[in-house]
This record gives sequence, structure tokens and C-alpha cells, in this order.
Amino acid sequence: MSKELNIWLDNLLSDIESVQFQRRNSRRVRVDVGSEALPALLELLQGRASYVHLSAITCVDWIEDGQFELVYHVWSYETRSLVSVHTRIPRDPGVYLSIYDLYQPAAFFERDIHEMYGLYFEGSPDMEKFILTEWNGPPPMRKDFDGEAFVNEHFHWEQYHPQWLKDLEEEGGGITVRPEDVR
Amino acid sequence: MRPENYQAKNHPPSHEFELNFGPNHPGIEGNYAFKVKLNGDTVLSARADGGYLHRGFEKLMEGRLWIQNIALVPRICVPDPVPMEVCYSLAIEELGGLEVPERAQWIRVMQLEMSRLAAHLFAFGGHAATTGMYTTMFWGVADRDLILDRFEELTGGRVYSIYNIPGGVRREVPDGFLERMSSLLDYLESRLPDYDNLFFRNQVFIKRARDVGAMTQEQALKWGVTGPNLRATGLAFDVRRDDPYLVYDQLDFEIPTEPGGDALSRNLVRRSELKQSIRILRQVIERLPSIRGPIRCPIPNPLAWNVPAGESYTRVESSKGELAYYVVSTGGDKPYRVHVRGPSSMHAVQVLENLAVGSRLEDVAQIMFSLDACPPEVDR
Amino acid sequence: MSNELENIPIRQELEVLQSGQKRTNPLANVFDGLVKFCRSRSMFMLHYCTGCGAIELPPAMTSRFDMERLGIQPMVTPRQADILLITGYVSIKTLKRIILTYEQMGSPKYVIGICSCTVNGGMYWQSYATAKVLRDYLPVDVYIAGCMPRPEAVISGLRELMEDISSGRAESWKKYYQHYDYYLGNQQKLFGEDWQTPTDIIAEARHYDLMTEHTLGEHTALLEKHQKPLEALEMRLSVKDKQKV
Amino acid sequence: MTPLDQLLALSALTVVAVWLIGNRQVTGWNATILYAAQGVLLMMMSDLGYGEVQSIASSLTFKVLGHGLHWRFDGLSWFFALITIGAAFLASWFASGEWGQRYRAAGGSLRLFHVALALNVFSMLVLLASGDLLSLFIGWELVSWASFLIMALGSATATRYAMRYVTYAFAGAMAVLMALVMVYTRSGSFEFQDFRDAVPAMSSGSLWMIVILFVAGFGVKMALIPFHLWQAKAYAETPGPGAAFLGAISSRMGLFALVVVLVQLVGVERLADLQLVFPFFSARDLLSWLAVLTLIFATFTALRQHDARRLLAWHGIGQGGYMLLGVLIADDLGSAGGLMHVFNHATYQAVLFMTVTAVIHRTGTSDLNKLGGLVTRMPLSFVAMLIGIIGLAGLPPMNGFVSKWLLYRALIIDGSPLLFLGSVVGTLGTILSVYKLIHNTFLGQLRLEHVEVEEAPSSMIWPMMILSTIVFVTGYFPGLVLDWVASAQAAVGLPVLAHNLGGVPSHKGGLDMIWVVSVLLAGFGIGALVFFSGGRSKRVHQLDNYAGGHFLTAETRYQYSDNFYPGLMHLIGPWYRKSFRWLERGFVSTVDTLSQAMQGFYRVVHPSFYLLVAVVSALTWVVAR
Amino acid sequence: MSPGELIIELFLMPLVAFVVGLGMVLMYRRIGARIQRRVGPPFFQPIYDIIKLYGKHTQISHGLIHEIGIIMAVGGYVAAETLLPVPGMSGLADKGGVVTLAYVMMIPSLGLALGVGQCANPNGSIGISRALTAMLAYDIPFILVIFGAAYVYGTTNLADIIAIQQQQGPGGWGIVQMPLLALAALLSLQGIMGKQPFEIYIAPAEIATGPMVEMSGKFMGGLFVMQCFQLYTVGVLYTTLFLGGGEYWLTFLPKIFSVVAIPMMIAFVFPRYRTEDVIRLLWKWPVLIALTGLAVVLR
Repeated sequence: MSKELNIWLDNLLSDIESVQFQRRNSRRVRVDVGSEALPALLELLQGRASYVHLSAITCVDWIEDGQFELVYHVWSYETRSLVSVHTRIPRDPGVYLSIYDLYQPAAFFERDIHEMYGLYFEGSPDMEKFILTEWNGPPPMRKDFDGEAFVNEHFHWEQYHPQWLKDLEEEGGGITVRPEDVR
Repeated sequence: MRPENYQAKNHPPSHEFELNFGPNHPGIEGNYAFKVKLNGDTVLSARADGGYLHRGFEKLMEGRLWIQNIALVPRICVPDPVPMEVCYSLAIEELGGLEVPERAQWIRVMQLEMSRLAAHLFAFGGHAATTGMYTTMFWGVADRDLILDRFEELTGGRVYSIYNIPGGVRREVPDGFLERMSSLLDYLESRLPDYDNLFFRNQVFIKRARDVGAMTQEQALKWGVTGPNLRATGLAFDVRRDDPYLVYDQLDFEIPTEPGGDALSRNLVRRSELKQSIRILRQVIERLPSIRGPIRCPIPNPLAWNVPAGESYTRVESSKGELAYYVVSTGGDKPYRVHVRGPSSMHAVQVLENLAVGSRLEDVAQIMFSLDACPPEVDR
Repeated sequence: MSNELENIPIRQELEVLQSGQKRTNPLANVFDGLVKFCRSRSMFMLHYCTGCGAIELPPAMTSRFDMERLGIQPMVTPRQADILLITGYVSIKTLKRIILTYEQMGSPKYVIGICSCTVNGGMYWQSYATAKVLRDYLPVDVYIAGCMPRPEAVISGLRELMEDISSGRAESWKKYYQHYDYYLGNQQKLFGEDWQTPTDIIAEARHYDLMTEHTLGEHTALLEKHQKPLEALEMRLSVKDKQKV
Repeated sequence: MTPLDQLLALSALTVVAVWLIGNRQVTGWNATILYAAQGVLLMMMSDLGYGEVQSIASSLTFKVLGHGLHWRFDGLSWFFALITIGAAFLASWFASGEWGQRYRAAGGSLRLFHVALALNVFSMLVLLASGDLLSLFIGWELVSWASFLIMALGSATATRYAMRYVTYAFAGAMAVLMALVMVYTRSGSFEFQDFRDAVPAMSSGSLWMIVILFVAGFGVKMALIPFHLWQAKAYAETPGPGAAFLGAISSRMGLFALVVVLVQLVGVERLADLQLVFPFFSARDLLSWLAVLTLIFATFTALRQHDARRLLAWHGIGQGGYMLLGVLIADDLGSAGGLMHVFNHATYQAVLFMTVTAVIHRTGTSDLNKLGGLVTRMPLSFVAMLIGIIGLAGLPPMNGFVSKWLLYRALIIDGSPLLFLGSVVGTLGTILSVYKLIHNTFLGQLRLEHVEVEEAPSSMIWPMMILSTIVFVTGYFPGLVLDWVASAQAAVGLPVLAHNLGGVPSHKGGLDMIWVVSVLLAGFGIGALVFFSGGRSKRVHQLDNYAGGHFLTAETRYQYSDNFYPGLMHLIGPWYRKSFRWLERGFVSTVDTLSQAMQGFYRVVHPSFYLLVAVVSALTWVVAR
Repeated sequence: MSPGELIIELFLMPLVAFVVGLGMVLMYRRIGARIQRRVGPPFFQPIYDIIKLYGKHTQISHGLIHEIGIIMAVGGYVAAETLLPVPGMSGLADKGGVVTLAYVMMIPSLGLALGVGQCANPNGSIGISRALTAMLAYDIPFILVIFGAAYVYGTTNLADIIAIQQQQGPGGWGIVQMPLLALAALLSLQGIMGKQPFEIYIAPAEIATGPMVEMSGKFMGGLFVMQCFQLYTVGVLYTTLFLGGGEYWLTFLPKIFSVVAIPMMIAFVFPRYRTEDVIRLLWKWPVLIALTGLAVVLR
């Protein structure tokens, strides 16, 4: 039965024009879809094809394209296959629709993406900060946030240069590459 | 905290009060917190508060080489680090189209199951401690330590082994390791009845844990519950069997389930999984000597390795549930994006908040520990 | 962060300042020695898993390595604890709680930094979310480096601390009172200048005669400018009839 | 004029004087002075209290329809009168200062309040002085109406419950009246002596009837178990010092009447002979169990209250059970315990009501969920309440322990484990609920709106301090009270307790409170020495507190108050909901219907007129037979 | 007995109690260590802990009542020890008796409750609420046992109770005369000592060690001292009522140590019950056993 469902789904998805369909192996499917059609597709997957488990939502910051890519990984316990639905939305203003009413786990992922990327999901039950409650800087996972520069600006390093090391250096040994250079 | 936090104008005139579970609280696993509002001892609302262990892993990994990240990933889940390495390696292997030798796959399975044993012993020890039964915890942690000894022998590290690398494993299995492993398994098996008598069949514990944090199968599916917590609601689903990786499809094991969906069932599932893991390990010990061959496939110079562009989504079954990595490569020497889907990110936030409401103060810690949530997976 | 904070220079290299007077009574010295010995033999450590190094504490505490035979017990709240184990990296959010916890502990209190991350950021040196050098924010008695140190290493570190305590070397907790301005300055730099903990360290230092010229400074002045300290609710005993009959 | 005449006359004069002075601030002080004068007069009769004189008669006698009405004081009356006047004195002092000002400013009439109080004292003295059944009945009715008057001064709730009380009181009065009629038909007179002589000859059926009627009548005032529903809320809502007075003594008038009828006239042995159904369950057992059930039920109801005054009022009901139980044991220890408990209870109940009133005076609420942390602001009130609750809980070194110890000892000798268990359950329940009281009021987190609260004014502190001192001193030297108790025992014909200043000497396990308290104080001294041998302590702010490692902010309600004993309530809560609630609802609906009718009636016909008609017609009926 | 001797006894009895109590605390921790397959603390560990706690440099107090509470907790037990006769010393046994003792033993709990209440920490208040509820639970069977013993011996004077038992030799011990009551008392001892499965009031995982939550330094030290007294008191009381008291210290000490060892061993192999289950259990079995035992002795 699950095999039939798979075939049915493959045929269906191949037929829809706005959907790019790509089967990688028996248990992985990649689907590319326009952002306006995504909720409908997920509803179809969940309601008609038993993809009830939302494994994850991933956000990828394609800064050069000025886009966020959202990847919804949904899993079917019946067909035992995973569909990754890719969509792209413009980086600015960074607002998208929540799929909380379809998949409850989306609440966590959307909240996470919101605080890490600043991408707002309309209709998500809770867009408050969770991990970065005491963080005032920009959303850190954006590619334009340079973590290393932030660190160099805010922290300094332990200077560890004990006598034995100095002795070694006098003999011509010691650390050849300074820690700063490694970094 | 800010000065204004200490100078409010008025108290809420109310029948409820607040308690903080964590971050510094024995009723919480690791460095995590949630705030409960209570009336008497009934929880009116619960709110999770994470981020105490946030290190920005995903950001860090974007800044390091593919191979450097191998050292980083096990830190994402401290009690059960091996699945992290394996899952990340699998993702790179898929991107790079590497063919892992069979022997390496078997060694990986062995290591995964050892890690699962250790994690489960730790988990129900912790749960026992929340109900005041410290002896189970003392025994469990001490027995876990024997497994860590074998880890140390195999990989050189007690907790973080950094043993799995893309393409295989780092070292060959030492001489006599399998015999020592076998005798360890015998010992563990002989200990199981002790644990049963002390803990799993202890009437007081059963009375405490039954109907605590119970969820139905529908709820579990709706909330995205995975792993032993899902199996405790009666659904026999296991990534090892249903989305097999490595050589799990060649192994003979069962997927234990329990019907209750409560803290007791979750513990009993873990208890049964101990037995299944031992069973898998015995099969590995039996088969491993007969599988000859290299332990890793050749890989390019890891310091200048440009993994082909593409993306991959790999899943493994960790002791907590479904663990997944989504890795995007643009063909550079560093990953473009790595997303870690820890199973606890569901369990420790949404599920916990939902289950805690209406439960009793006595049971809040039990719910947290019976879900076996691992906060660093949430915070990353 | 305001410019005001930037302009305050930060000193380095702190030392414990000993008070001038020495006990002359030999009995008092014996008594002090006894107390020091008991302090070293009875160490309650705080049950706060701040980072991944915490995973090696349960083995050290439980049946295999059994810390209790050295008189070391886990305790739950900061009030009862003597040792604060910082087990690994500290995210900034956690660091605030660590400082709160440290200030709530009763002196003499000792801090042990476990794992390399507490020394210099460890493998998270790049991370925007973790603090790097722990001893900028708290006085640290013993560092146990490693990623992560084995239970044996933890125990040997604790034994070293025991020796330091019984010989009177482990007095870094005094530094926190004596050089409060320095620690507060570093904390303010990281958390913002209106950072305040509920514990009134300055009043405590005054109460226990631990004030030095370094306790107060520009940073504490900044602190006092921003808020009034939380003083204990004193008992008020004033019976009077407001309106005369 | 005998001393008793002088006392009664002064008491009546107090009523008149207070009425004349009117609604002014000085009313209270005048009343206080007059009560002090009454106390002096009472002290002139102190020979009664030490058993040197058997009785002092009043020269006032009446003849109604051929039956003489006369009044006299004996040891028992003196003991109760002492408590009454003492309570009135302190309550009136308490009410005279700032409390009175506030009360008047809020629209209350001090004249009415003090008149009601004085009227209560007067009527109680009349009741205590009654020398025959008819004067007992008249005194009884006076007390009922006087206490109704003071209860009705309170809020609307109090009036509603006072109405309910009136219903009960009417029913009770009818019961007493019927009992009187039965006694009269059997003995031919209302004299105590004639009744006592007639008892042995009475059939057990008619004696049962008389006992039940008397218990029903007087039990209303004591709030014994089926008649308990009016009291707590009515007392709780009575204006503060009035509640202290009522709580201290008013209900004990029921006990007094029961002691007179059951112990003095019928005799406990006769009660023990009255068998009910089973040969081993007598009328005495029935009443003892009624007492114990009252105790347990009221105590555990108190546990559920979240209003401080209601909590105390329920305890007032419960503690009545100890007294009745003690009296019914009827040996020297038990009855001494019961009678001494009257005194002890009056002292700590008054001080507890006073502290709660002081808290209300300063904070405006007695809701235990809205208070907390007041110990730093009202330390003296805290001390008073602490002493009061230790007394109420019956722990050493306060006086409540002595009376309970006597009771327990008597029950052990008597060999009644279940009654013993019941009374211990009551004590434990009391400990639970008084801790809740003091914790939620004085301990825990100080609410921000109470930061500026001040200690109660001296007019409140002084009576509280005096009472707390009495609670402690009579616990240290229980012999002081046991002297009076012994003469009261003698007056009603009970075996007299052999005692000394420190308690009860006995070779089978006595009690010497002087030693026990001294060693306890010495223990505290050693504890303090040990404690202060440690390092210096530093006080910290309440926000510097462990909150799971989290920062505690001022907005957080970090105080555990509501549903304080959830574990216990998970277990016994269902019992309440099922059986007790059902019982209560049944009673309440009946009584409410009656009190509705009564209220209408009350508006139409003047009650005293009705009372007169009722009494006269009943008497006519009796005499005409 | 001369007043001087009495005064010396009154000082000696709490001191002895403290020292023996330290031994019991050590035994408790060693038993735990053995069951958990480890070594356990050194011999002087309890006294190290107490000296360390009293010697802390900074002591955090939440106000006067916090301090008075601890004083009451220790002082109450110091007083209680003088009411408990031991070999060679009967102290104030004839002045109070067993009923007084049972009530004096509640004073430390009340003191502790007051001190904890002042800390303004709901964790502590919840702990106290649970502790008082547990007291309601275990005191009911315990008080029945006391009733039975006092009734059987015909006296509440503990010195007399010992004398009566010793006259008849081991056959006259309470445990032989009234085995059911002795069993009920043993069950309620578990509750009085507050060990698992009746340990809900300190439950660290829920309320972070309940009453101890804000106790530091000498406050905690006071609680440690109180624990020594508590273990000693329950051991001696049980021995006095049922094991014939002690003729000599040599026989007395093994008796009291073995009495407290039984609940200690049970404690390490059970989790804790919820509060209402504590009440349900203690009101069911020990009370039933005690009532049966009473029915036998009252017969």
C-alpha cells in the first residue's frame, strides 16, 4: 500500500507545474516549490499522503541572492519516506507564513529561525525569544553577522606565557606559530 | 539584571506563585530552566527557558573546516555524543559520495549501541534520583563508567571520542577488545535483574511514575515526539529499522513498545532497549572478526577538502530520539549551513510545557527526566 | 555601552591583601588551624551543571570514584555550598547566573574552573555566546584543564584545593571583596553598565571588614549611581499612636 | 448589699453609663475603667476562687408565679466571671485607642459597640449567677440576645449569620424550655436541689429526652457539631475587639450551662448509665464523640480557610470540643483539663483575634493570600501571635499544653484510645493550621504595598502583651489557674485535682511545668550559645534568595500561601466535598429558609416582646397543668 | 539526688546525645555508601561538616526569626534529651513523662518551620507544609503506640517504664509484651526520621531540598546538630518503650544503634512517596496494626 502511495505521490508531484520534483532514492524526495504554494503542498502531503511528522524546518541564508531558503522536512510513518520541501523567500522584509496549524512542532523551529535569522512567521503562536533572551545584537545566524569580529571586540584572551616557555624560547624552541596567527 | 527588576510597584494579587526549575536546580537535566506557575502543588502553566548552553554551534561550524567540525559535533549532546559524529559523517559521506567500508560500518554500529547503553543507564539513573532513589543512580553511573572504559580503549576518549570521521573510523579495534566487550555485556546482563528488583519493579516507584506525564499516541504524533518517548505510546517506530543506515538492516533486533505513554512506560521502554542493545552488540561481536577490510575509505587532504556542492539530510536514532543533520555545501572547504535537529528540541520545550500543565509539583522533574531531554541539543 | 564605561581603565594581577594584625593568642591559632582543617575535609560542592564537563562529575561522585570518601558532597543550593564548579564553557546568559550563584554562596568559597573553555574560551573561542576568561569575572582557585578532564583529574584538582585550603593558600574569595571594583568592571563591560545583582557585596565587605581601597572605585560608583542597593528589611520596632486621643 | 449585688449593679451601671456617654472616644476608656472596677469587685470575692467560701448569694430574689428566682456565685461561676470580665476589660482597652477612632470614622457607632459589649458582660454575669433553672433560662436568653446584638454590628455577612444564629437560638431556647417543662413535671420545682434529687428516680427515657433537649439548647451556643454552622462566620465578621471577646468567652456560656446541668445536676455517672442501642455506648460516650467530632471537623475546616479571622473562629469551635470532652471524663485530671482549657483558650484566642485585628488595622485585610512578611514591620504583634499559636496548638511552654496534657493523661488512665486519638488528631490539625496562619501573615515575602506598614498602636499592643504574658506565665506556673479550677471542680461536685504550683505531682507520671519550661528555656539558651559561637551573620534582602539559580525580580510572587496543605487536601478533600459538604448544604438550606422567615418575623414583631410572650405562655402552661 | 548532680546530668545528657548522634549520622552515611557499593565518608566526617559550617566566614541570615528558628530547633532537642532517661542518668524523666516528651519533640519542628518561613522562599515553605503534613501522618500511629505503652505500664514516667521492663528481664520487654505496637512504632519511626519513602519534604528535585533551601553556614550547622539529636532521640525512645531501656551503656548503645539502622537500610532502596500516599500509607497500616495491638492490650 505504501508503495502505491509513493507512486501516486510521485506522479502527482511530477504533474504539478510549479513544483520541481526530484526523487533521490527510495526514501528521500526533494521538492522545490514557490513560497505561495508551500502551505497548500504541505497540507496535501499531510492530509492525503500521511506525512504527519515534521522532522525539521531549516533556514539557509543565501545572502548573495538576497533570499532565505526554507526547507521543510516531513516524514511519513506509512510510506517511510522523507520529503524535503524547499522554498525561497526574499530576505527583505523577511516575513513568511507559519505552518503551525498543520504541524505543531513548527512552533519551535519557527521561533528558533525567528531569533537566529530575524525571519518573522505570521500566525506562529510564540515569536518570543527563547535562546537569545539576553542578546541585544543582530540575529546571529545571518551571514552578515561576523561572529569572530564580535568576539574580538568584546573579549580579550588569557595571556599565558610562563617562565618555562620563555626559557624554551631563549633556547630557540617554543611555540612557532603565535595563537593570534593561528586564528 | 537591571535595577528596575528590583523595584516594581505592585505584586500581582493572586492565588498562584512562581517557582523556577533551573538553571541551577537538581530537578532539571543540565543547564536549562523552566518557570512554573502553581496553585498549591498543581501546575497552572509552564514555560521553558533555554539558551544557557547556547554556543552558536551552527554558526561556529560555518566558520570551520569540514574535518574540524568533527571535533565540534559531539559537544552538542553530552550524554550521548556518538550519534552526533556518525550522523554528521554520514551527511558528508552522502555529499561527497564516499563509500564507507563494511567493517567501519560495523564498528560504527557497535559504538552507537555502546553509546545508547551508556546514555540509557544515565537516563534512568537520573530519573530514579528525581524520585529520591539515589542508589539506582549510583549503580547506573558506575556501570556506565565500565562502558566508558571500553570507549576509552577503543577510541582513546572517555566521553568525546571523535572516532568517526567521514569515510570510516579512525582506528582499528584493539586486540582482545571484543572479548572484554563480551564479558562487559555478560556483566551488564547479570546486573539487569538487580535493576529490575531495585527500580523497575519497585512498587513505590511504579506508584510514583504511573500516569505521570501521560500522553496518547495521537498527542505524541501531533507534538513531534520521537524515540523511546514515542515508542512508549505504543507506536513501534525506530529510525534504525524504518529508515535504516549503516548495517542496521542486517541486524536482528526488536523494537520494544509500551502502551502507557507515561513516565513509567518511557522508563520500561528504555529498560527493554538496554536488552536490545546488548543483543545487537553480541551480534556485532560475533560478526566483526569475519568482516575484513579497511576501516576507512581514502579521503582527500582534509585540510583542503572541498566537499561537492549539494545538500543532504541524514537521520540516525540517538538514545533520545530522531537526530538529523541538514548539511548544505557550496563546494567550499567549509560547510555553508549545518542544521542540527536534536530530538530534545521537541521534548524539552513543547512537549514538556504541554505535559507539565495540570500535573503536580512532585512530578515536574519526573516528566523532564522521563522524557530524557538533553538541553544542549536544544540550545546548540 | 556608554563611553563612560570605556574610559575606566582595567587593572590586572590581583593579590589577596592580608590584614596587618596577627593573632597573638596561641589557642586562637590552634582553633583557626582546626577550622581550616575541617574546611578542607568537608567540601560541599554546588550541583550546577554549567557546561559539558558536568558529565564527568557523576562518575566522580558515584560508586566508582566516590568523592564522599574525601568528604566532598554535592549540595543543591548556593547557600550550602563551598565549591562552585564551573564545568566547562559559560555562555553569557549562564555567566550572569554563575555570578548570582557565586555571590549567594557563603564565604569562604572556592571556584574551580573545569575544562579548557574556562581558561581561555577553549574550542568555542569564536563563539559570540560564550565568555572566554572566567577569572575576569570571578576569582578562580583551581583550573583543571582538559576537554574534558577525567574524573581522576577532577579529584586530583579537588585534592589540590584541599591542600591549599588546609595550608591557608586558597583565599581567593577575599579577592572578590577586596577587588570588587575590578570584577564589577569586567561584568559591566559584558552585561551593560546597569548590571546589578541582588547581593550587596559592598555592604557585605563592610560588614566583614574586607574593605580595601580597591573595593570601591569607578565601577562601583557607576553601580551606585544607577540604583540603590538592596538592603535587608530591618525589623522596625516603633509603637506609637498616630492620632492622640 | 452582698459583693455579688455590687458586682451585678456595677455591671448594669456600666451599660447605662456607656449609653449615656454616647458615641465618643472617651466611651471606651470609661468602659475600660468600669470593667477594671468590676474586676476589683470580683477579686473581693476571690475566696470563691480559692475554695474558702462555697457560695455567695445575691440579696436579689424574685417570685414569679410562686417560684423563687435567686442568684448566687460559686467557684465555677467565679472562674467563668473572671474570664468574662478580664476579656471584656482587655477587649475594651483594645477598642479604646486608634481602633475606636478608625471605627467611628468609618461610620460605626462606638456607643452601640460598647453598650453591646457591656450588655454582654452583664448578661453573662447574670447567667453565671443563676441559682435555679428558671434564672438559668432567663440568663441564657439574655446572653443570646446580647451576643446577637454585638454580632449584628458587623458587616452584612455577620448579620446574615447572626440571623442564622437567632434561628438556632430560638430553636435552642425552645428545647431548653421543653426540658425545663419536663424537669418541672418530674421534680415539681425549678430548684437545682429538687432536680438533682429527682434524677435517680427518672426513667432513662425521660432522662434521655431531658439530656438531649438540654444539649441541643446549650449546644447551639457552643456550636457543637450539628449546630456549628452559624458561629465561625458570625464571629469572624464581628468588629475586631468584639470578636476577641466573643471568641474568648461567649461560646463558653454554653459549656457553663452544660456543666451545670449535666455534671452538677444529672451527674456524669448517670449519663454513663444511659445506654444507647449497644450496651457499651452510653450517653456520655455519645456526648464525648460529639465533642471529639466537633473538634476534628472544626479544626480541619479551619485548615481550609484563607481568612485569618474565620480560621480562628473555626478553631474557637473546635477547642470547645476539648473542654466538653474533659468535663465528660469527669475524673480529677480530665475535668480539670476541660475547665482549665476554658481559661487558656480565652487567653490565647483573645490575643490571636487581637493580633489579627491589629494586622487588619494596619494593612486593611485579613486575607491570608494578600499578606506576608509582616514580621519585620510588626514584630511585637508577631511575638503576641507566636505565643498565641503555641498556646492554641498546645505545645509547651504555653498554657494550652497543660490543659491538653491533663486531658491526655485522663484519657490514658480512662483507657479510651479512640477519643485520645481524636483529640491528638485535633491537636495536629491545629498545629498545621496555626502555622499557616503565622506563615501567611508574618513570615514569607513582604509585599511591596506593605513596606511602609508600622507596628500596631500602643492601645493594641498593651492588651496583646498582657494576654501573651498571661499565656506564658500560666504555662510556666499552671498552679495559679489550677487553684481556681480546683474550686470550680469542687463547686460542681467533681473530684478535686491535687496540684501544686508547677502542675500535677503523681508517682505514675506527673507533670512539673516549672522544670519542663525551665529546661526548655535553658535548652534555648544553649541553642543560642551554640548558634552565636558561629561566625557573624549578615542579613540580606528578601530578593537575595535562591530561585533555581534565576534572578528573582520584584514582580514575582514568591510566596506560598493558597492551598497550603495540598498533599493533605488531595487525600481528605474528597471527603469534604462529598460528605461534609452534603451535610453542610442540607443544614444551611434548612436554616436559611428558617432564618428568612425569622428575619421577616424579626422586622414585624419586636423580638423581646416575642420572647416575653413565649416565656410567659410557656410558664403559664406549665403552672396551669 | 542532690541538685548539683541533677544539674550535671542535665548538661551531660544533651552532650552524650550529641556525640552518640554523630555516630548515628556516620552510620547512616556508611550504610548508604555500602548499599551504593562505595566506601563512604571518613570516621570524623560528621564533626568536620559541623565545625566547617559553624566556621564559615560569612553567614547569610534572612532576619531575626530565621536565627531564632534555628535556636529553637537545637534548643528544643537539647531540652528533650533531658526528659529521656539513659543508663545512669534519668534527668527530668519524672517531671515530664512520655506525653510531654512527644510534645517537646514538636518544638524543634515548629522552630525550624518559623525559621524557614522567614526566609521568604516558597521552596522552603512547601517543604514545611509537607513536613507538617507528614507529621500529621506519622504522629497518629506513634501517639497510639505511646498510648498503648503508657496504658500497659500504667505510667507515663519513662524511668518507671524502664524499671518495669528490667524487673522481668527480656521476657518483660515491650517488644515481647506488645509486639504489634512495637511493629507499628517501627513503621512510624521511618516517618519520624524522615527517610525514604517518607522523605517528600526535602525532595531536592522538586523543591531543592525544601526547608534547607536558604540555610547556610551555622544555620545549616544547626540543622546538622538537630539531625544528630533527632536520630538519637528516636532510637532511645523506641529502646525505652520496647527494648527495656538500658542497664549499661554497653548493652544500651547496640540497642539504639540497631533500632535506627533498620529505617536507614530501608531508606536507600526506596524512592519517595507523594504526600498523600505518605498519609494514606501511614494512616492505613501502622494505625491498623497499632489499633489491633491496642485491642490486644486493652482486652
